[in-house]
Amino acid sequence: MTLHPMGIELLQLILLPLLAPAFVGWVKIVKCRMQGRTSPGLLQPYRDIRRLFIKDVVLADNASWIFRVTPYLAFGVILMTAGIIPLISVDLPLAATADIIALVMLFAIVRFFTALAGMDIGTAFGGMGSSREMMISSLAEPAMLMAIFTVSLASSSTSLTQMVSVMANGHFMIRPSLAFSLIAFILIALAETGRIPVDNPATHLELTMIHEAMILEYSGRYLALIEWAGMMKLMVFFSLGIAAFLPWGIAGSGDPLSLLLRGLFFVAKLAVGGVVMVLIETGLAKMRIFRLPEYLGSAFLLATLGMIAFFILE
Amino acid sequence: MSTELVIQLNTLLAAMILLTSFALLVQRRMFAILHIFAWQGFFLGLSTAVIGFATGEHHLYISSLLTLVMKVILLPYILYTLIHKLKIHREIESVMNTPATMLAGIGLVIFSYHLTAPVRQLSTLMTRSTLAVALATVMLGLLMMVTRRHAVSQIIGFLAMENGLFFAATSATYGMPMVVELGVALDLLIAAFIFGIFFFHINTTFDSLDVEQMAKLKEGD
Amino acid sequence: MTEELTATLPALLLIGAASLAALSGMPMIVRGVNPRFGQRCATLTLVLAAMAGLGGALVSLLNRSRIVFQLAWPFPFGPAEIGIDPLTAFFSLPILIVALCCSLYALDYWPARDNPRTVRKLTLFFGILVSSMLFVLMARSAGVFLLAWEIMALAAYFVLTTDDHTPEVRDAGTLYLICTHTGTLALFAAFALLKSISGEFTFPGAGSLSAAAPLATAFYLLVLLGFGFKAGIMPLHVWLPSAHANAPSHVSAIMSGVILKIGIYGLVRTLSFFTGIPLWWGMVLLVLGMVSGIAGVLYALGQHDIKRLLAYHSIENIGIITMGIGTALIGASLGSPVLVLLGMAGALLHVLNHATFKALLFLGAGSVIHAAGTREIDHMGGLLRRIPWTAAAFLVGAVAICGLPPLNGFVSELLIYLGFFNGVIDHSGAAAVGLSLAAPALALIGGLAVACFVKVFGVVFLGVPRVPSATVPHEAGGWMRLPMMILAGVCIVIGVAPVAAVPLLDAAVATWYQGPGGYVSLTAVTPLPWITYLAVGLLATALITMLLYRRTLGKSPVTTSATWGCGYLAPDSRMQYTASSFAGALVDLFSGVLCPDRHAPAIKSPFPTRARFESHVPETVLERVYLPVLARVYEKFVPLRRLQNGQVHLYILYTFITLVVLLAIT
Amino acid sequence: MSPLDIAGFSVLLLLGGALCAMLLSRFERMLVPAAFSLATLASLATATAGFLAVLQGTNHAATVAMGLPGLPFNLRLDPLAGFFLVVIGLLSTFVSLYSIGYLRAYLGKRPVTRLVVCYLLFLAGMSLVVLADDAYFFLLAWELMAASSYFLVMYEDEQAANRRAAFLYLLVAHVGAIAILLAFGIMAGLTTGGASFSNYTFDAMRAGALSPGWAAGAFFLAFFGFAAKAGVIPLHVWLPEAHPVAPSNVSALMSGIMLKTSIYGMMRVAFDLLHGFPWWWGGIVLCFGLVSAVMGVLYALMQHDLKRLLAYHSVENIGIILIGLGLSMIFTSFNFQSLAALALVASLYHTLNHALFKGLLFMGAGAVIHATHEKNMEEMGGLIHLLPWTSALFLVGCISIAGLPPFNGFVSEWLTFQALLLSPALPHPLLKLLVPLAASLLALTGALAAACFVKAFGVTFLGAWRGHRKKEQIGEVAFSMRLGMLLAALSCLALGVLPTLVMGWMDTVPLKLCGARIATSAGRFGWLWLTPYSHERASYSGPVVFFGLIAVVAATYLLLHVRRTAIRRAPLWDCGFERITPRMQYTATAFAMPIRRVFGFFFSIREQLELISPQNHPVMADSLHFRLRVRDRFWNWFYEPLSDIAFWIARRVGRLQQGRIQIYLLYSFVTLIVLLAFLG
Repeated sequence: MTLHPMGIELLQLILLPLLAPAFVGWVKIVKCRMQGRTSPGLLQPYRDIRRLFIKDVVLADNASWIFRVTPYLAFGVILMTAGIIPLISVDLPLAATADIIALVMLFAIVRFFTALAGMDIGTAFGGMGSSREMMISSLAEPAMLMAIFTVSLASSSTSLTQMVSVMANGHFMIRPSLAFSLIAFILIALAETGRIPVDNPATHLELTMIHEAMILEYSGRYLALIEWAGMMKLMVFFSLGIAAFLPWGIAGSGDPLSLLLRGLFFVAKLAVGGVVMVLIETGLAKMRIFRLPEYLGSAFLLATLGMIAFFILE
Repeated sequence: MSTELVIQLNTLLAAMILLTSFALLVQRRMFAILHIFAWQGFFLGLSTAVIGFATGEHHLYISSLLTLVMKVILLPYILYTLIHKLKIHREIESVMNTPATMLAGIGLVIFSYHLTAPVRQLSTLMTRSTLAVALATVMLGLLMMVTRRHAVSQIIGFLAMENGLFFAATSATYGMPMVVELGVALDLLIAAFIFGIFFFHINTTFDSLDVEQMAKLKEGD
Repeated sequence: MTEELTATLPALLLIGAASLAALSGMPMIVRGVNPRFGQRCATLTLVLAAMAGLGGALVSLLNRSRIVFQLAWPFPFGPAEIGIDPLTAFFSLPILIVALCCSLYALDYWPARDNPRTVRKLTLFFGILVSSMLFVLMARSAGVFLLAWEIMALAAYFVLTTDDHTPEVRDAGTLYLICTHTGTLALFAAFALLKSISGEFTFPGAGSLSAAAPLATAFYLLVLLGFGFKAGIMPLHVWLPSAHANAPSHVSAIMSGVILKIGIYGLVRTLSFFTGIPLWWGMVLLVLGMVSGIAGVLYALGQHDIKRLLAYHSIENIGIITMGIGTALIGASLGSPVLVLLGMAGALLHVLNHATFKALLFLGAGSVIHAAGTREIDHMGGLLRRIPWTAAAFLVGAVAICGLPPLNGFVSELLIYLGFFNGVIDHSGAAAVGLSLAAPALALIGGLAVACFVKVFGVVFLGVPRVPSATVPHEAGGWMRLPMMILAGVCIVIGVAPVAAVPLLDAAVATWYQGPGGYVSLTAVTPLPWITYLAVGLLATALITMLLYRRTLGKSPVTTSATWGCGYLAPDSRMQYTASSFAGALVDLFSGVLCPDRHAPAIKSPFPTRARFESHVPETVLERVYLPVLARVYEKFVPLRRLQNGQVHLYILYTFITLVVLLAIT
Repeated sequence: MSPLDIAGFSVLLLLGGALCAMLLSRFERMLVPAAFSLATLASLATATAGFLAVLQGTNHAATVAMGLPGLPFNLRLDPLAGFFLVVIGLLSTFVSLYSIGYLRAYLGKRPVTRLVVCYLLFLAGMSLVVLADDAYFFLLAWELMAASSYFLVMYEDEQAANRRAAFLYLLVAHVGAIAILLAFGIMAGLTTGGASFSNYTFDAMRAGALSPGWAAGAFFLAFFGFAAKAGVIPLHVWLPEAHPVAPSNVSALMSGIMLKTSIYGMMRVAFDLLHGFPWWWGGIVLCFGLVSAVMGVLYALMQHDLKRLLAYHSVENIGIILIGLGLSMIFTSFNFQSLAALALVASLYHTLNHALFKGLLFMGAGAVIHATHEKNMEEMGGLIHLLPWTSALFLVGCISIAGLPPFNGFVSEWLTFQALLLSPALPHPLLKLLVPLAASLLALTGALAAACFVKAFGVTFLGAWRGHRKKEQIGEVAFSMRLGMLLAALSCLALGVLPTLVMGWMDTVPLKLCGARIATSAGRFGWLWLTPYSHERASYSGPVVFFGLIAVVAATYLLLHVRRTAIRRAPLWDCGFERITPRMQYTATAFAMPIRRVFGFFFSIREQLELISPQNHPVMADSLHFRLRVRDRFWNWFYEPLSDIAFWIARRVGRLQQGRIQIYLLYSFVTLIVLLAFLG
């Protein structure tokens, strides 16, 4: 018996929002262990979201509809990407909706609206956050594209499912190009998801915050949605990295047992990825904002080197 | 080990050498530069050994050993003691800003690729594709000398250029004759000592190793 | 065996002479050697070398022998070759003669006793200069040529700046150095082009390259620039007046007499490579010659520094020589051997002649300066009675340079004139037009030269002293008179018996031109023996007239008294006509070219105050053309100086950019 | 009726309308609705003609025996011309509708007849440029377009700045026109070498063959000339000056369509008249495109004047169009026809899209200015509450131009990306490496454009009102204006959601120009999926994204609102600071600051901070003045040296003019002699 592709699609759509808080919880646990603190436990993010959902909403006087639509849009868009990125199967009917470039642009929509929402209230914080977010994204996007392009060179496709199947079925090769672009991708992912060393998600210190500054005025279920979307975004970026660079074990048939195994394998990869991220975050300090061009420049450099290495060496 | 794998391994090492070249270009801290330089030497030595293994040219093992001793241990050590003695291990500013330097570096790599494209088509050696990397390493070393203000980092740029030349020799012809390599190694060692003496002199003359100070030597208008 | 010997022996003699000349000054650099002894040694060595070299050159010319030696040692830019052929031998004649004379002259003119500081340098570099000139003539490959050329240029610089305490001398030396190196730069480019035309750095044989290639045109223009600077062809002559004026006189003599000719030699030699020469090459030289000749003599007219004046006459004579070469080139392009022969023989003979009479004049000028203590001719006067020998020798030189029979200047100018007439009669078109314009130009030059030397001789030697001089003028010493006599003798011999020079000229021209039309001898186309008859007749007539005069009228008493002062009561020696006033009319006529610098206060009241009149003809080309242009260039290139800003990494950057550009374009 | 007839009819309608408008200048109040209704109608006809022409894919030609004797006007409507007619017609329909309301503000304040007449002539001129089939007629139409737009820019001519901007525009336009004239001269004069007048038709140029050197000369002259009109950097300087001073409906037309006529010209010359070229032509076009795209958006980020900002974005988008065009030329030169077709379609699609969203944005900017009487966005804010329709429609334009799905800007940028990423197929090793780097620059452009429109929309419409006028005086704009914008916004959405259908329609254009079609590969999976090259390579589905988003957002909303929680409105939290005022909001200048710092090299920036402290104590400052001047570096880099040289030459030449008759006679004499020497 095999599961219908639409079923897997639905499975992924459900899996992502459900797993995302747990993933964030896992990262927090590892981080606390690393820094010698006691951890709040795997389920703490779930409890946070639930608490926020229950709370009432307080809106600023001049908040417009943009401010109110943004959380839904952010949540919805990121949920959609869960249907596009192959997490446990390449046989997704909706995967053709967007290739990897379109996927990046979908994230850009979220960013666009979040930035607008930051400016909607009319506080200095919101504007500052939006301004910095847009600067970071404008520098990160070229690097992201170069990293993606190197991967798509290897499989001569920008379609994610195609990339996964080519990479997972090809024979083993040492590819410096992919190594370079993987490092570049990690650097960019840290920037895009607002982690150390670009942004510190755990602080509300006015001079360092970027993402938090934009969503400072949110409360209640809006904040819950935004937070949840943020968690999902982190996980989606990890899944994207896994699909693009370490796709082994994603492709396969649709029978439930194998699906379950692949799901577990995926979770294991995620867990390892979380540890890697914690290692990076613990090892580095938050950067000054105007050091970021250098940081993202390095990411661009690595991605370009990856592409050059592909042409020169492979 | 199959030939396929050897080629891939060599490719990987070439990529690492390229990466270290870029790291040298953008790194600001003196000791970090030294470490990166040592790593570059390490990859170079390893690559030489791998080629020696694959081609059966056994003198390459000696070259490899020589490289490892010279460039991973001896030269970094000499420079390290120098830096310590002269107390110059603070951050150093480069002339160009980092992103611009990186872009220039990328441009140079592409340029080297363009230059070596005809060679790649003609050559039948298995190392032919790394020639572009070798040339790029030379260029990046030169670029490092251009963009740095500090005499020590300029010297490291110079040594990185030499690494590139060595790599070019192994990838273009499977290494130079042994005598030449020994001679070059000796030259490098002597060069390092001479540089040391120069540093002392520059340091005592200008009270700094910043080569911008040397603009004072210019003939006045 | 004997044939080989006849070819080798003169060549070895010449090479020996050159080496000996180089060694002549060597004793001077030994610290312990007494400079007087050293100077005598050097002179003796140089005389010996000159004798040997003259013998070798003459034999080589008469035998028309050619020989090339390839030096065994490795040399950059291909094999090092030196060789002797008639052209080399012919050009070495003036060198050896003038060097011999100047070396002797120096014994009294620049005695070691009076000049302990400079004599060592002067003597040493004098020998090296002579030697390097000979090697330039013998070089048969670009490397050797440029090496010898550069040694020559530098040695000339050192002898030129002998009196290096004077700022003027240093300035003149710097100007000379700049000009000569600009020329050398052009030569480097030219020889690089030659390599790409012929494929090697050794000199190709006469007529072995085609002049049709575009590269050949570039080569021609570069050579013209390079050798033109050396020879002092008109717009490139700016270094010449000040250099010649400020050097010691015997150095001026050798510079003006010989070094300029090396430039001519270079031009002649490099032009000999080509066949199928286009007409405009010759026309360019002809026009340049005309310009140099006329402008040179005009500038000379305006001068009142005797050595500057002579220096401008060198430009004039170079112009005449250039016109001769131009005529020869026109002949080559029209395929007319007669035209080639007349033009080239005239030019070559004028080379020899100018060397002798100009050296004579400079040596004479040296004696005059020695005697009068100044170079300003407006301060001289009446020297004829004080220094008769010098005056006589100077007169011979003056007559010769004016191109008057029966002295040698006449012969060579006659050949060139014949060339013009021949060309005009036998050919038509642009060549005929050019040549028919050249003849009156040459006549104009001759006429102006006569005016100029009447001025010089008249003002310097005739009349009475204009300024009371500090020292009583005295006749030059024996070592100074002897070389002047020798040179005057040579002038007279060539003037009276030009036939003697015919085989030499035939040989040299035959080496140069190997184009179509075969070979014609000079005797066949010129009435040279007639010159001898004429000269002998003239001398005889003069002699007879003088004897008759002595016999009949010489006994009658002659009274001497003061000049009649038109009733003016207090005539003064300062009321004589000066050099400036003599030339005034002509200078005014040509003021458009000369741009004289005149300070003439108007006389207003009936009882005028003291007024001072000054007229001076500056080096107009230098001051009106070169210096403004250079100033503009300097102004425009100020930003470029920023490139040199002392920053080490920028210097590395320059290297880097060069490397990248080179990689990109190759 | 053939499409050409329809197009001709619409042009005649416009010209006739212009004539009547001149006669009816007495009745302005009637003139405006009548004339613009006529323009709407004519534009619709134009669009229809173009639509049909592209659909049919055949050429319609006609010769009109007008003009000079022996030089009849040649007209031709082929798919390329048809496509541009659609671009022209579609946007001018919307803008004409919009103008009915927009011009009402001018009525009674200043005479509008001139504006109306020039507007109609301008529309006619643009259509004729596209329809012309000979060099003579083309240049005539080109001049009609340039002159009428000059008068439109000059409309409010009482201000010196406006006159200066208009003059600059005229100058650049004519320098460009001269270059185009020379290019046509080369093509006409050297194709067959003869002196016959019939060489001036495009047909003769198509048939002839030029030597490579002359072809390159002709192309680059034409490229330079068209680039001057299109505002390609460094010839863009007139654009940010002229667009803000023109009435907004005119700016919409100029930026939306007029710039596109030069894109049309480039395509016509490169692909049609001069077939066959080396790859470096395309390379140079690509480079110009990249520079224009990146620099255009960077300069746009520094603007506070809403219309200036939009003008710089035109530079950026022209750059993106040129990237596609250049790439298409590169592919063509290496004989990759289907890839060339893809790149060309990307370029054309962006042309259409840019016309629509830029028109929409200019109309929106016009509405804002109309409502607030402000141009500087630092003096706006919070308009989303006051102008709900305008702000929503403007937002659509912003999303489109920022290249975000599911709107149309995304589709064409995505196609351009796909074309760029197909470059590894090229045989040239250097191009393989460099073209992907160009893709990264395009990504940079896209991200910066998003940042710029966050700024534009955020500062103008969000937050609180900063201006001096009373909030209550500001109200929503007239219905016809909203209608024009709404139609444009709907077109943006439609083009973004249904790209497959559009590409199927316009397939004849690449078929004619590049010899390949892409609709078969692009639409292989039906209208739902866009697979430009092959479905394994890349795919995108506009409908799924659009409807999926709506569905997911709606579902989330509904799910969360099963249990309604109360929403409490509260004043903005002021961090304990007592009086929070609208002036404390983040400004546009502040928003752009990080990017200004990062890319500071490209601007000439002068920052001044003035502290006014009565007690002479820096801490107790009374007020602070911050002045910032950001200038386009091209003035220093390019134009000032150029004008210096021009003046230098002019001074030298001026010496020739001595005022003495002998000297003039001498000139004539010398000329005569030179002529005789050369001709004799």
